[in-house]
Amino acid sequence: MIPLWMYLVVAAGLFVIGMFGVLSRRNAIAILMGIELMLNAVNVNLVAFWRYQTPTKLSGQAFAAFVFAVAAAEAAVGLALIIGIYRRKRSVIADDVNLLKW
Amino acid sequence: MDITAEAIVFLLLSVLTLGSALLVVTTRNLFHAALYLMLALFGVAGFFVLLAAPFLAGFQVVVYIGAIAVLIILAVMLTPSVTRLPRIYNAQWAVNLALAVVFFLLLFSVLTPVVDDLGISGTWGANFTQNSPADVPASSVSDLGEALVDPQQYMLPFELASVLLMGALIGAALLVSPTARDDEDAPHESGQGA
Amino acid sequence: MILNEWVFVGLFFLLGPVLLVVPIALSKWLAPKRPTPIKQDAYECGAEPVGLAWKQFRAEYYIFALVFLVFDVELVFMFPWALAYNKLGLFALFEMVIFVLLLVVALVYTWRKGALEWS
Amino acid sequence: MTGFLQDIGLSYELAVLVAKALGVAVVGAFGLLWTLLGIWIERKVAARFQDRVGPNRVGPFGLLQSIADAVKIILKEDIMNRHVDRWPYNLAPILSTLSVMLIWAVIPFTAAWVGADLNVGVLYLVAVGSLGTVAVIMAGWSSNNKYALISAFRAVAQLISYEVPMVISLLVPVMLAGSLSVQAIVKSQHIAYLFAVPMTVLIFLISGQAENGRGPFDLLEAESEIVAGFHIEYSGMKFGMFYVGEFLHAFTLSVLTALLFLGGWQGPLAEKIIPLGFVYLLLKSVFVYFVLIWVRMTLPRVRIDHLLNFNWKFLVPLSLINLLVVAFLWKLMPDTDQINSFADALGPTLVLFLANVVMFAGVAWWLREWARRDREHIEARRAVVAEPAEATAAAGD
Repeated sequence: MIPLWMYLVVAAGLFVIGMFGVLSRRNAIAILMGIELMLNAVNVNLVAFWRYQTPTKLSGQAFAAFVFAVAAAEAAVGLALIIGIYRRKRSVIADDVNLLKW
Repeated sequence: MDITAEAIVFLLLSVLTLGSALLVVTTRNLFHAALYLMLALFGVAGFFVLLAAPFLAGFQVVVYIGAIAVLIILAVMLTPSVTRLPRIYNAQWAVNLALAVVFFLLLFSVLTPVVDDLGISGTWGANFTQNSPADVPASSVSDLGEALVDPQQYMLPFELASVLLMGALIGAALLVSPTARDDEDAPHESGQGA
Repeated sequence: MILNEWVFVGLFFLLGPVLLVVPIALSKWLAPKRPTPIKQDAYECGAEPVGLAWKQFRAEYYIFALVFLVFDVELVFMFPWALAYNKLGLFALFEMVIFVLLLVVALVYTWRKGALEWS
Repeated sequence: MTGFLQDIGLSYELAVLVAKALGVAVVGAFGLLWTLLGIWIERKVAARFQDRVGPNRVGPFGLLQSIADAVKIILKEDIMNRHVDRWPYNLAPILSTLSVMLIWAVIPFTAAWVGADLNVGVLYLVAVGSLGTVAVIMAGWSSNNKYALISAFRAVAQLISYEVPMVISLLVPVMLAGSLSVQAIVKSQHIAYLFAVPMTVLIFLISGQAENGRGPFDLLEAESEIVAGFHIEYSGMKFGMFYVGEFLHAFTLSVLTALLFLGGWQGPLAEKIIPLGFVYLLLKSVFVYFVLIWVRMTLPRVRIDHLLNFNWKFLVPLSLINLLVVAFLWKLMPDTDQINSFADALGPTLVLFLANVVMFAGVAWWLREWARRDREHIEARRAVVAEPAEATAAAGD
């Protein structure tokens, strides 16, 4: 069988890749994609821990299910914001949206 | 770990997921990046199957690939002038890369038994040494259904999820609906931007 | 082994594309290939295409995708409910009524806001 | 099968694997070959609807026409637009057909023949089906053609919109059977669910037809407006793949309807003589297929705003109400969790059937009222427009 830590390492890899994407990409949509990767890494972790440590309690799976709901809400609002910004500024570069910056 | 069929599948899925995740953050063409994102998400669904959570695998494909990724592709199509940016990374990308690598190594050393095996430190690793999972009850799929709507367990989060999604839909619809556009604020020159 | 049923599905994912690639490969091997510049233009009913197609489109389509996303997640949450429904009390029904009502409120709001109109 | 493979010297695991791979090949090839027959059936039936004879040259009754077409299409030149986005462009036709073919992995053909009896079968159907949307978007975008792109956007609007009522109506058999496994749903139908929940079947068929992009809902292709839509830039076998995928999808929809609502392989003696179940399933599916062709041949194409209005303002609310009404009645009736025979199923089926009749009547009444108000509204507006016109005409004299 596959030891638990292998799943955790894969999840860590996914998280770190997503994190790099979020921190480094200029395009806001690409940043959102990175966030999705990070959320997925978290889900892999949740399910792996559920499977290896408490398979009789369903908390891991249930939390993963709620992560889906949160991810959907986040994607809906995030992308709507990006489209709204694009309409006004004709740009989806995150650095261009600096109205509140000083 | 001996080479079992499961191990091979796990390895393939890891390569698929991490490889396409890397392509997501490195591909210039955002449409391709979105397709790679789908592939990565699909790999994660494979992990869920491997972890005996088929329900979540179904959730994953329906919600992430069928809906979120489609929404992302649509957003890419609606903002096409930026599919081929001259620079895809911001100024701090090298620092971020270093940060990411360091963070990954840190996590790796904590999560795996490697450090402990080397005898460097006895307390550093987190000791996730469960090698074989316990059996999952056969009814786990319908148990999840009961748990989600059971007032003793996850009923409140279940309803809150509905409230959250309602809020998200209302907010997002307000942001993109045609009536939300006030034209006097819009920039007069059209072709500015990247 | 709990994964046993999934082996078949996994094999389907691997072998299914092979079945489909075979005719395409066969066609690649058998069919003639005589490309000319005009043949390789985008087809626009005979008119010469102006520019590429990758232009900006209207956001109307986006709202439907948005409503769909939210509905999709909620539907996925209804699957466990429907599955366990026989084992649950009447309470589960009220719970789902509230769940659906919240959803309908959002739908009606979007509707009243005019976002569901195709202009 | 497995025993034979072990005899010729394979280990148990490998034998299982090979047997399953053969199963995949059989099921997949059956799906594809059935398409050839399905196309013939569809063309014959369509011809009859249009007072024609249909294919009748190649083979007896034109039965081999589809094979001739297949050979022809393989020999056609594959013309590719210079500006296409190669990878997605080539993958899209495969993904499009694959998304339908994968559904066949969980279909129980008889009491004993089932590829994979997943305990999340129905969710799997939904998940795999949603890959089809992705294929359409990939094709539309990567073709780099304006018609294709318009079609891709329409596809997003149409396919994903109609997925909502379809999934809601899928929830009803899941709820009645208390299981997500397709085989379990078939087995729980001591009386076909069609009689208990006709409204759900209707919603499922309408939204399924729209998901398939045929019938009155063929806006994705709309040859008279956007000249075949998302697959405009495809030719040769790649176009053929989309074509096969569409036909397979239509038939798969019929099979799913037969399984989830018409009792699948169930019929007299089907439990005893296993292959008989397969015949029953095929007969039921072909019947549903005929109905779908009938609808397709009868109704004109709808406009996109009507299509979306119909979905979001009528079908989705209706399917939600339908789901809650069925759930409510199901909970009110005693012992619905232990239905093990025809006699047990009779009472609940009758109650649900009556409820459905009431619902149908209500919907019919509401639609009448709506149509009346709409007509009055239009007439009132026409009167307002007509009067000033007459006035100016009088002034001009």
